[in-house]
Amino acid sequence: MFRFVGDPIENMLGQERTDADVERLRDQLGLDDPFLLQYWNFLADAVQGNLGISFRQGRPVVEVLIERLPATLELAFISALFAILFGVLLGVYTAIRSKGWLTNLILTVSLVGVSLPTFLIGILLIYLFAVELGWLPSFGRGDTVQIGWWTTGLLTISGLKAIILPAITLGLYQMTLIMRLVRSEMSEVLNSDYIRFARARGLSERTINFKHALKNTLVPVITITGLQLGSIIAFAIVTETVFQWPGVGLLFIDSVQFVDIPVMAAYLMFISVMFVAINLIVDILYVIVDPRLRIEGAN
Amino acid sequence: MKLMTLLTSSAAVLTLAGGVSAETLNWARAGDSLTMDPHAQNEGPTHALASQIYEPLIQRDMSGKQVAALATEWGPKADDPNVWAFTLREGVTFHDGAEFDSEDVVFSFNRAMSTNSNMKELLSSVVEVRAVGKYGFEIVTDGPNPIMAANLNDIYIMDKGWSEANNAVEVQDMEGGEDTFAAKNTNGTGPYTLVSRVPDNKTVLKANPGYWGIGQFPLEITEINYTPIKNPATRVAALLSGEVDFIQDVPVQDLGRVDADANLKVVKAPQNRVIFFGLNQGDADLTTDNVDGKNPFADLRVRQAMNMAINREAIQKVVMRDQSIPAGVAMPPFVNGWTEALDSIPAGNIDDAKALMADAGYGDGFSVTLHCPNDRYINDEAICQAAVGMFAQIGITVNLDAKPKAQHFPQIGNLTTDFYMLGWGVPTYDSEYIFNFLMHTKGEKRGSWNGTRYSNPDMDAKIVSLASETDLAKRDATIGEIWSQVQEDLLYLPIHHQVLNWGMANKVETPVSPDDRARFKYFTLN
Amino acid sequence: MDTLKQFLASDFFYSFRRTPVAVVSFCIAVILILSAVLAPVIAPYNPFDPATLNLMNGFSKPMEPNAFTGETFLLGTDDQGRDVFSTILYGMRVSLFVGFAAVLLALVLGVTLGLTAAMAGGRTDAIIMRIADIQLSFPAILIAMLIFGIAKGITPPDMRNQMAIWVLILSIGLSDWVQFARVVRGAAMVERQKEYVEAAQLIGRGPFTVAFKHILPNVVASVLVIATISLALAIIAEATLSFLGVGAPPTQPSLGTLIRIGQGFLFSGEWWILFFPATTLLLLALSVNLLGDWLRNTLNPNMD
Amino acid sequence: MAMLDIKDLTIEYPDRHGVFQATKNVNLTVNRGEILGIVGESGAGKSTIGNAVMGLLQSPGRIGQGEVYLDETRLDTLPFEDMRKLRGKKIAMIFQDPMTSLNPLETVESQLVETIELHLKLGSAGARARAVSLLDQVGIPDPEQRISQYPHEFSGGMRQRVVIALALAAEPDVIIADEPTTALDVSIQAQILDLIRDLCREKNVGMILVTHDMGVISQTADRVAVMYRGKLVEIGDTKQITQNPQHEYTKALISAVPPSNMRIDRFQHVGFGKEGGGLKEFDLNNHWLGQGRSDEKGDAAILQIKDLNKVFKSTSGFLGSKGVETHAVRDVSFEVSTGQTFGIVGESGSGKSTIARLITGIHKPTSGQVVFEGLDLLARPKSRQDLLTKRQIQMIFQDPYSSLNPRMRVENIVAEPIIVNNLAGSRAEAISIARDLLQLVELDDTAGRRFPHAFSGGQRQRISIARALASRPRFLICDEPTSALDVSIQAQILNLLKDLQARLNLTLLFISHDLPVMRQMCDQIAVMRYGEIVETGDAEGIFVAPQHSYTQDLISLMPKFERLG
Repeated sequence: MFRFVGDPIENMLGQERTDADVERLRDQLGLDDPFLLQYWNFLADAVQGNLGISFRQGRPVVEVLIERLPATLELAFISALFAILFGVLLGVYTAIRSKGWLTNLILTVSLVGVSLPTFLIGILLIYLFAVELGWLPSFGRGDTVQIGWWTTGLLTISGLKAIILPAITLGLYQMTLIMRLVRSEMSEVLNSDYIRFARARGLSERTINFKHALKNTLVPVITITGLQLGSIIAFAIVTETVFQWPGVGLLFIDSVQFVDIPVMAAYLMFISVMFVAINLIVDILYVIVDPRLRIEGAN
Repeated sequence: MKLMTLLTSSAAVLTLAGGVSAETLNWARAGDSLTMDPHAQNEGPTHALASQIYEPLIQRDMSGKQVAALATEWGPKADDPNVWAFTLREGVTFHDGAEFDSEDVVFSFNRAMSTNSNMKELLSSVVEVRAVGKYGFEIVTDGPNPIMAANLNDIYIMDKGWSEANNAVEVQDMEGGEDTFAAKNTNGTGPYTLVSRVPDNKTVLKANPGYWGIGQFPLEITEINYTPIKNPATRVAALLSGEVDFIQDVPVQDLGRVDADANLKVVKAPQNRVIFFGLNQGDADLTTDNVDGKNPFADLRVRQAMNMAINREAIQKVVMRDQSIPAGVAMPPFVNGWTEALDSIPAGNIDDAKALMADAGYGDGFSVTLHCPNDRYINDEAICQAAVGMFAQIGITVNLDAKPKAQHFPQIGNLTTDFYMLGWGVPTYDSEYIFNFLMHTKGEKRGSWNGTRYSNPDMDAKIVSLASETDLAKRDATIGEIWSQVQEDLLYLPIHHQVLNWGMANKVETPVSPDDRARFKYFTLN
Repeated sequence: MDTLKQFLASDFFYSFRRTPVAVVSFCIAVILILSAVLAPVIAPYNPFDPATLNLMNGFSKPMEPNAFTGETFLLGTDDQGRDVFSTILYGMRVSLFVGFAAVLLALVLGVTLGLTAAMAGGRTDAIIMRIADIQLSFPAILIAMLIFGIAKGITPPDMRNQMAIWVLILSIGLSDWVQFARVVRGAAMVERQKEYVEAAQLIGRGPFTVAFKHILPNVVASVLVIATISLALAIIAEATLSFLGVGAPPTQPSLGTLIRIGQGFLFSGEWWILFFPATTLLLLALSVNLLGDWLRNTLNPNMD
Repeated sequence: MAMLDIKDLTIEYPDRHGVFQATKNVNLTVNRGEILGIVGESGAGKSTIGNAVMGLLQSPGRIGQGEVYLDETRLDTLPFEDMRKLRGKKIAMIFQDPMTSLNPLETVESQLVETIELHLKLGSAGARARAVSLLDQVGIPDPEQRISQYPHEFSGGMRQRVVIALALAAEPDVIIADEPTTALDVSIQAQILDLIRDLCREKNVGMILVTHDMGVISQTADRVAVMYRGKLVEIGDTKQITQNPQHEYTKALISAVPPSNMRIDRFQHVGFGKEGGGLKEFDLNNHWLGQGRSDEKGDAAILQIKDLNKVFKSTSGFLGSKGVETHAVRDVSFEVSTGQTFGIVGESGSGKSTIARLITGIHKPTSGQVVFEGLDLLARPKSRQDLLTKRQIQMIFQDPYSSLNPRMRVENIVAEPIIVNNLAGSRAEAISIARDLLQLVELDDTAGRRFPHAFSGGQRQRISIARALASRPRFLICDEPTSALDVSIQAQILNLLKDLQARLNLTLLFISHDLPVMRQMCDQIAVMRYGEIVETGDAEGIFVAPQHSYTQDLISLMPKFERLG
């Protein structure tokens, strides 16, 4: 399906290419092979851990991906953290104080965040915090520190400053989603018999809300949130483009424009792997949180 | 990988918001270099970075003039027009301390002409290269090549010993998927050395203390941090917030804002690039039009009418915000062969155009699809969009199909577009380059970018003759003849010459080079 | 008439009347949708007709005469000399059309698959829901980009402008059906346990009739809520795709395309090119979202 | 003064139509060691009293008037935090459904220790020791081990014991038990009631026992308060109330309770509420219901069940690959004679409802035979006549709130079978037949135009019956048709079913867990346990001389509300 995105030849040969060059390169890359054969070759190589060489950078795709992964994973992690932290906090607050003016304000304002496209929010944040106020950087990761093959921006001041705006941009939508989910699940749990029974036992509101209600709320929240984490990584495409965040999303967009087929294919494989991993983690978390599943598993 | 380790563990590389030390320049542009191997890719940003580290025999200065680099003298041999002779600079060392001599030049030219090289098209007429003593060098061509020097500006010289020691004799085979030592490491003679590099992210250069040009060039910038920033708004924001000091591609609408900023300024100059529309005038019928069995573009009157309909002034004033020079010929003004008369904007107004259309039998108009890139030229999509409105006024309904360059340009080569936008820069500053690619009948060796299906054997013969014509006056005359034929037949509808705008902090002083190449050794700071 | 009276007396309408947010959102949404539908009547210009455009009108400020032509525009003009007010009205038409059509597609697909999963159960159910899970964690915009890429490749070039809109609808619709399927399946599973379904089977109704005549009307509330929220999402998704370069063509811009174009003028002082379309999109999405919110609270269907 | 004193209590629920009073000026007292039963039908306001005393009225409910004292402390005006400290310590509560009363994610230990530590200063070791001893007191075997388990590892009855232990955790003075045994099987119910009664005596705790079940009250309470529509209509000693009721409502209520010790023909005095009576008079020979009856094949068996088995496979796991097998029905055989009522009795999970669904074809049997009027129901129907024969089996469902499609008008619900089976000439005719059927079951003229939500549970059950009649049934399966209904409504519906059977010569398959009801309705009874029939026989014979030990247990444990004459 990559053939529809464009022709890589054009980018690989310069302005001074002749038609003979085009034919030679096309042949060399195997682009004239039947589509299925191309796909088969890709799969055969991928199984051996060989994802090919980037047309654009002339480096092994695996190396390029590994170089870019930390940036995206850190960004996704921080925005997921942001989304979950604030989503759960605000969700719990709005569920407990279901009628207050502040609750209505939070609910309405959070909707503003999902009523504008992500890229616009990112650009507006840059305009406000980088250009007008000059508080935070407008692009990039800041300084990074190397730990093994992993580069992290979370250990330097400039790295931390740099992640704030992209993380908010990326996490805003998920935060709203989680908040609403927590709110509705928690309202339901708060009406359940065991919460009423806990009240009847004289437990404090604090214990009821945070020990009994929240934990039960989290069971369904974990599934949806977990599955949504996949979309954090995907939406990183937009955020990384806006903030010039050197992650795999930006790599993907560059690759689409350059028609760097090996990188695009590898990115899609990466997303699939993420899917499997996320599903696995969600299942594990589920078992940790919900004892009913633990028993079934043991049997 | 080793280099990355070096980079990331090294100290703060990019300081935020203002506070840049006097010698460091933070540089951003839209794209990154693709590889550090100087012969693997013939592409703007790749050469832009390479040219800070590697040097050619002859280079251009900031005004576009050819000046001595690693060669101090050059020219065709008086006794044999097929041979160009060069005198090499003495006392030059590579970054690793190795001495530069003719062996390195021969090695580098052979490397640039090898199969994997992307530069070999520029040297297609070369038969042999040879060293003449330690500091002499000769190029033998298959015929007299009067403009050989113009092809050498991006042929960079590598150290033979270093390449052999590091298994980098072969050019990185990007297409075959190869990763070589030279793709990540450098050893040039240039004014800057590579400190660290993470592709698409950050590249750090430091001034070369052993540079031969110390004293000849300002060399005031001692450190360069280069970051590609893809999104235009982010790029401008980074400049406005002081995070970068120098960006090469300022969106035209933001020039005012940058210029108005107390800490920033905009420097501009005409670019060596012309933008035009190509028309399929050779086929019997068009695939994207609504006229059966006929090709409206084949009618000269239709082409003339369309040429008149393009309101170049409006495009210049509104779409380009004065950052363009309306063009009458598909040739940048720097190019040998350009005259003011050729470049004059076609006379006539909408009514004349309508009359021509009626004359040609298309009084009721027709419809056709215009293919346009949306990420290649300055405001490319907006220009096409404006043109759609202008053609509509003479009854031509144009469907606009704007796409990324990777999807757009193959259509021209594959002849699957009837009507397209193209821009052309002329690194050789000579008309022959334009004729070879755009005017010659499409064939194996020439005419690869000619999507007009125009074929004129007489003109083809003239174009081929240019390559071996040593009498420059005669050659110029032939060029003139070809151009008047091109204008008469209206192969292309020229739109404008692009104007380059560099945005920079006030402390940076530099003119703008017409090839959009920042040569930092010429930069001064105040 | 009777039905209207019943409706006006219902708890549903009472709750609506007593919720100012719902009333205001409803009014804004209706005004915006109406003005989009009536754009050809209301708009002073037709920005989709290139022959009427005068490029020299470009970048006119709102309510100020243009420097070259002297013409004045209510909300100014954009870089192509198009009246921003008219462009917004026409752009909203495109956005709403894409939104409604995509939601309709997602709805039909999601409801059918969700009902099938719930009714068939067993392996069919497991397969459908596993696909839904994969789809859910496989990012929507990525799916949309892939579909867009493929569709662009297989449509003939001269059809592409017209196709772009349909491809948008297809790609957004196809990436959005999961919500419907999950909610409908969940609700239908609950309904299926109810005895009226058994009663219907007992009197001789086939599974198809039971699913669509008996169960479907009972899960309509959930579907309605999801549809409202999906509409807002689809409009935003269209804008995002437009930013990534796979949106509506610039000659027939949607609200999203207008914002994509307008964001280029954020720093340059031509704020109106971004501000008015963005505000319109915000108002539209926000009012639809708030309505959806209120619906969710009022109809209170069980949703995950 | 009594320990708990409720004075003049009025509880209000404001809504858009005004203020609804859930209780009106109720006065009650409870003494130490005393069990006060509050009995009444749904909507009587009995549960809100308990919630009001606990200070746990659900929004927007509020105490409009009145005072509540516990040992001189006025509770209703106590600040929220002070009241919270009393909850669990002084007043405890037991809820109806043990399956939902415990937090599923916390161990029993955690929930017990948390409550004990909150109210008693015992330290964590002390709290745990007390928790274990509490579990021991409520009769949970092996408490040391079981304390660390999660609620889902306990059966329903055991969970209710845990709930009781939780209520007792801080030695409260008063326990409010809100329908503590309603969700439990008969055999478990008796055990829990015994436990509650013993603990009250032993610990000298006062208790309010809220229930709708006269049998429970008569066996457990010392005194009984009878409520009707928010008002306290009568209060007195249990014996006096059950044997010699004074108020008209109490009399009607008592007479509607199916006696466990005898079979009566019809329930009397069932007209205190507004709902209708039995079947309207009609002439079967001229009526639509009488058409097309090819009947009277004598008293041969209309339905024969042979060696019926049903195994459920649960489809869990990825793509439904692996599953667990449950043998819901095992080698079941019985015959039902025309015009008779055949009863199946059993506790939850015994497979009795599954049999109904195997007969109606909702589930496919794993093996066995179902023959109705000589037609093998498991074979593919060969003709339209076969299909029509099959449709002559109809069903009345347990839950009147889910058995009617809420999105359909009542007349359409009733007309649907007529239309589907082509039993009328036109749609209009079908609708008019439907209206007639609705009148037949004593619903008013406008009923057909309305939606189900406009009707009470009893009325809905009448609509269900009308719908069943619309297929011109010969065989009616009643699956717990009255278990969701108040006792007076139950009496009406049972009367209606008896009338129907007599008038239309219907054969009934009556499924219930309620033995006294079975005694009133059935000619033959089969007792089921774990999917098997343990005993079948003549109804009176089963009650008087049960043969199987399980049947004997059931009979001895059923709540006894005996009528003297």
